[in-house]
Amino acid sequence: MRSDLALGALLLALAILAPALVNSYQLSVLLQVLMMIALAQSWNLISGMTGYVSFGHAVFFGVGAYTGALLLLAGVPWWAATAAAALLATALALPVGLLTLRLRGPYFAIALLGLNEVGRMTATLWVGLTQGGDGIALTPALLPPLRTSYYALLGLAALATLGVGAVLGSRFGLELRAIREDEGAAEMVGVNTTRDKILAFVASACLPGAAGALYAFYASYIDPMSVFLPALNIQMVVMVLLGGRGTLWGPVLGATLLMGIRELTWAQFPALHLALLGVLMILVVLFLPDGVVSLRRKRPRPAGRVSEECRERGGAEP
Amino acid sequence: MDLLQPGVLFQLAVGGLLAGALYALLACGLNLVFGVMRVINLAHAELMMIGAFIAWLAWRYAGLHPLLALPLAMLLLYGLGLVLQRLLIERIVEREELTSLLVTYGLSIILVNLGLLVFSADFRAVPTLQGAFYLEGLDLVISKPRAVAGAVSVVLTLAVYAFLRYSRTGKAIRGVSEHPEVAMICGIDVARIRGITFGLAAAMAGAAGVMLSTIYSFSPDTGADFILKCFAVMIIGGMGNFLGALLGGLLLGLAEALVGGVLSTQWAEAVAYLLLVLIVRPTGLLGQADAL
Amino acid sequence: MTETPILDIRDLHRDFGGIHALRGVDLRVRRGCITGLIGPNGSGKTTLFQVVSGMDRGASGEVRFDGRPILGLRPSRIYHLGLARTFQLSRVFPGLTVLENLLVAGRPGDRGARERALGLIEKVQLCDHTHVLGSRLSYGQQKLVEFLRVLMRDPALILLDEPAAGVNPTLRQTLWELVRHVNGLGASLLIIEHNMNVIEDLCDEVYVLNEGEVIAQGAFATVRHDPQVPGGLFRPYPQRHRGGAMSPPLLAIRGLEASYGPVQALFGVDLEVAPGEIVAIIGPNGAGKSTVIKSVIGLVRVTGGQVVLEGTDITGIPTHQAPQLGIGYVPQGRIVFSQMTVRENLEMGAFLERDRRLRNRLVASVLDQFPRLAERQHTLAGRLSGGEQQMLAIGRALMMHPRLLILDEPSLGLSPKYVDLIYGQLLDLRGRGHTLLMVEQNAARALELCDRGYALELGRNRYTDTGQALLANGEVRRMYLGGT
Amino acid sequence: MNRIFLRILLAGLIAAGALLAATTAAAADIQVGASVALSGKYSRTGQEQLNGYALWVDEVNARHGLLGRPVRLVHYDDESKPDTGAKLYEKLITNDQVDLLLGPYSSGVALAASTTAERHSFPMVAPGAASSDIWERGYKNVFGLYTPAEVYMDPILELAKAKGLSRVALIYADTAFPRSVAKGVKDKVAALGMSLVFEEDYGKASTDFAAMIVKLKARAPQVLIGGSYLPDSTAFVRQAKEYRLNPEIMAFAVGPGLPDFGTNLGADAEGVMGNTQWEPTLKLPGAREFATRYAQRFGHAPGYHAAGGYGAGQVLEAAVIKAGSLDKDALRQALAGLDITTIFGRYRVDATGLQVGKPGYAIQWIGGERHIVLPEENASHALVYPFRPWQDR
Repeated sequence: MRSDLALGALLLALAILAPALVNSYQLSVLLQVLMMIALAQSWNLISGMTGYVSFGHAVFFGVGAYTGALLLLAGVPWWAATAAAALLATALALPVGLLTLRLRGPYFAIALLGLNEVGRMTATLWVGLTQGGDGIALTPALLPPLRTSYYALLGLAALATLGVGAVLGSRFGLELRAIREDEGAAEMVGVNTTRDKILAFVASACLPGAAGALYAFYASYIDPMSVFLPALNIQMVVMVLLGGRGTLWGPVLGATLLMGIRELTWAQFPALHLALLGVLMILVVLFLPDGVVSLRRKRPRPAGRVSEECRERGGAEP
Repeated sequence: MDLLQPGVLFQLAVGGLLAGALYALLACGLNLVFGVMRVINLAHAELMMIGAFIAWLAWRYAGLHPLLALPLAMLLLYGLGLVLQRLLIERIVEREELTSLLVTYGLSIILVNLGLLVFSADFRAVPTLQGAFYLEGLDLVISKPRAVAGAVSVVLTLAVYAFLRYSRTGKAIRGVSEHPEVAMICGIDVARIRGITFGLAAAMAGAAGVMLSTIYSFSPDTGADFILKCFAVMIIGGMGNFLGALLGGLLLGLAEALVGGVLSTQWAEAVAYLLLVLIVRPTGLLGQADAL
Repeated sequence: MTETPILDIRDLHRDFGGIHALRGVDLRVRRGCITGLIGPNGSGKTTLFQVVSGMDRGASGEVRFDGRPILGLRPSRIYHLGLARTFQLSRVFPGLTVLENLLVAGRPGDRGARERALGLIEKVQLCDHTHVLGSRLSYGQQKLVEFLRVLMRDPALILLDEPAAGVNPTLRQTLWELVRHVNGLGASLLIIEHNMNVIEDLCDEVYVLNEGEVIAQGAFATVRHDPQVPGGLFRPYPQRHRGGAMSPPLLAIRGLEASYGPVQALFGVDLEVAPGEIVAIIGPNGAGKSTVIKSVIGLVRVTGGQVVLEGTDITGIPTHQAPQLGIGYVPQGRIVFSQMTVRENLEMGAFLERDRRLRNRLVASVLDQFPRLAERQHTLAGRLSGGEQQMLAIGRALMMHPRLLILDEPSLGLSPKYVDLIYGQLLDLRGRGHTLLMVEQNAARALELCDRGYALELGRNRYTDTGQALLANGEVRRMYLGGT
Repeated sequence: MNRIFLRILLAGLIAAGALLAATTAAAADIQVGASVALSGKYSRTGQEQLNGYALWVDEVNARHGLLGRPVRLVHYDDESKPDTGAKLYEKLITNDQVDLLLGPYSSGVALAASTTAERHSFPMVAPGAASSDIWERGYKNVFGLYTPAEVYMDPILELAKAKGLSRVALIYADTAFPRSVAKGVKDKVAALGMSLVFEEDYGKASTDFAAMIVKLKARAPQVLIGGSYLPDSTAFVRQAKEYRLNPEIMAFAVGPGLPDFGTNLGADAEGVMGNTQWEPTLKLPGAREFATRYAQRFGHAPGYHAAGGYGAGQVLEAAVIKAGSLDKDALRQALAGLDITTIFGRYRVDATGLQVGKPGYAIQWIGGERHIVLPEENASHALVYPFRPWQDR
């Protein structure tokens, strides 16, 4: 726990200093890494911890992107637009969660896959609001500077990681993991599974909403295809799996590795790098189901200490 | 309004049913695999695209008519299906559903992007079947390629159904689908049957691809739209229910055509997605929703 | 006297699409009492637990816990009211440590929960396993942890579903002591258990469930002598080993060991079947009866020992080769291919026969033996009655003229009329020279029929003799067959 | 803390550092940066545009370079995605520190990439983008080359008006460029006093037009205008034939301008009209020679995307020469005031950088070949009118 905090503080310090050390392209690469970390942690919260695999989290990203862009155009400051985007995504997640979280296994995955498409079609067909396939172009005058976006996304990524860390160590996290292991048995030992799942789902929708808005400010142009992006769903899944689902650092590591691999491969193998992603996905699922973090040697907690604690207590009891 | 004239609606309905037959052929294979091994093959539509490109290559470089390329494509895809089953699917059949979703998703990304690498994102077509049948008395036009594709799809789907229903191997497939353990003690090699099933489904996808190549322009990433439609079809017809998928396919085609006619083509595309979300109806699919 | 019972069940019904799992059950658990729930397999005991605990919300009737109706509440709500349960097959959280498994069940925000969990862990001497994942525990340990888990919040009523099944004798002792301890602290318990010694020792009152109905209730001594109670409810036997197959065996099992994942189920079972014999394997639930026969046909992983069929070692064969070797198998629970007709089901039994005409002849000969099936040969198997389905399952296994026919609980869940019918068929089969190996819960019936019987307990041989000798043996009668 | 995890992290940081260092190598060459789609849905056309750039760079170098310095092309693949495009222009400007910028392919990517250029006040010559949305945002650094999408169909609509037609049907794909075309068509139809009898958009991926055509037939349009790309226009014509949709004029924005339109449709392409930004047959200085050299180098005839790429290079070259330096402000001024004719046609922009000098050309498939038919002074073949009904073919 303490070592996690230390590592987190180290990474955060590095990330805070980064803009002073790199040029703006490198900064924009880092910005995307941070965005991916935030998204991966969100996905981790619902799918990594409860085992309900969402193939449609991009819908919250898309909703956030459109909310952010439209509000910005309407003259709302960027930070308020971002907050509103997060709120709207969260508000949307509540009914969606109520409806879909009763479905198990592939049904849930398919329902959310469909939901993403519904989101995309809505953005396409509601021309009056979204300008349809024209997309929304934002002018630089309205946009926050790159560094500001960077720090905002750093905040999101840190918040997401902190949040996952807090949940992991909490009673709530324990309940979520119990749901993943055996939902029925969890219910039977007093876990209100419905409430927990919905809470996790709603919480996991909030950050993609904010990230979507910040993405729109960074990219300056969005259209339905580029924000309700099925490939984004794949990336969230792959990052978390690659790193290790249900862990604190897995998504961080996974997002960094994935973006690193992309940076290294897209220039060399333009069309191939997505195929390589697919290969990676299969290999990880088949041979490293617990992700890269599982490679670090699992040192069992010193058994002696625990049993001593146990025995001491035993001695104290009459 | 002129669009709601009976003649127009009839015309739309016929076109929709023909398109729906193609969905049915594709979805039946997906459903078959799901029924036998509880694996949702997210790469199913990519197998279809392989079929379409086989038809295109055969036509472009050997001048082969798509209807002649059909058996070739089915055979090649059957083989590919066997190989994929042996290499990938057999390893994940008994693992949690997430695993199979992810592995087949990975496979689909690989196939799409290799396709883009080899064939580029250019749209191709195999314009060999041309023209239409004009039924003047009914004031009805039936596109020839669509009619052929629709007919071939229905015939193949029914043929596979008959195969499952009456042949020895088909019965073995149904047996494995219902009770794998009992099938085993009847002397059925379950792994082999799974291979045949996957091969068969791949061949059906390949056939759908060949038919698709005669109707639509396509590129390696065309499959993505179809897999979602397949899910919609499975949900209408019932997961794992073969004839249900046939019916579901026809219904989806019909619904798309009518919505396309009355509203717009954009809305027609949304039909399938809206149906996908139907999965969340309160009782859940197959009434399994609240079972703990 | 007027004190409300902690659990009060009245006229409880549960149907599963035409199958009546519970038909008007009335049951009361008195405060501070340990109540036993016994009955043959399939009598509805576990269904009752499912309903009471809220896992199954499809029942009708009335269930009151501590005076308040709980039917239809969600399980977590019921748990919070103070009613906890365990599962027949352990459901510890495999990915959580032992400590976490307990903490999940604790009161949210309870700072003492950790202390309490550690105390419980210590009580059963699992200290060294505190941070071990549930999946890494032995099955017995898993059952134990599951029991500890329900103790985390001092429930007023605990439902235990065969808590000792699969637990080794030492841990078992610990477990029963814990049960007494908990009871001493004021908890009431309702326990499903097959070991009658335990029931006799622990329970203040016993309910006997059969085919979804309470057929007897009262003190154990009373219930035991109730003529309504079937003889199949027996308890462990003294160690005794005698007799073997007379002629060279068709099937010989030597030192068989087998496991389900990490859980070892058989610890060196020996068994022989001579040609033309009917051999029955009897024993309580969890004795490993079904595991023995599943090991023979490769449905369970064999980890040690040997299975020899007519001199050929067939240990660990792939299941689909069983029919080729001349083994026919009738699975538990009359499993037929419900979407196929009777005739097609039989054809599936002769799947290996490629010649259609030959196959038809085989079907015809089986239909000759089962005229009832012949009448309904074009009906979908799913529409048959339970007894007919069992007949069909037997017919299917006979299609390839097996040298050895293996049956897993052929009478399970059948009405007495059909049990008679099926047993008649089995006798006929022996008359025609078939060799039969069967597992049977209904020990009395099986011993009447069989040439020899093997009694298993805890995955080991306990008693072997001819069927008649076992039936005639006063000790066996007293201990195994209900003492009549 | 467990060391292995830290080590992985450290290794990652070092690798990232090395990567960054490797990509920031300085050069004495003049670096021209561009990112175009080499994968994804625009990969084919993107590649052609890149070929045009590459050919120009080679030829500039053969002419002793720009300002006496050799020119080097730095290019990336934007995967047909706007955000990747934005990121890559950021990379070109700040990381590679290129001296000059050429634009990406497609209006969507250009919309995103131009914002990056604008942020850095870095002038960019942008072929491959025709949607005038790009120039409606008050940017100072984006200079268009293509005839704007809004006026694409003007010559054809004027022709229809001259022939006395009035019933116009409009269909278009739901993305930035076709929507711009459609907007122009609607304005022009109104201006000419014709009537729009049908209007519907469709998804980018849509190639099934049966329902739409059934409806169209019921409205009996005389002029059919499609704001389309290649696959949809091809599919539409095939299905129009099946359903015997017979307007007097059938015209599409992008498809008919490409050779594949004829390859895919064969004889059915006959009579279909379309737009082109450029044809080798145009009477423009150097166009024919360019076509020959291009074909020699790349093994296929150039489409207008290739010519646009080459022409953009020529514009940039002229601006650098006019400015006499690589200074951004001087370049911007030069590009804003330039009025030249390249192999691609005339270049002259308004105050926003929108192309206003280049006319639109209408083409028609005649005898299995593309011919420019409008405006008449550029025509390589006389217009074939009206569109021959399908059943008479």
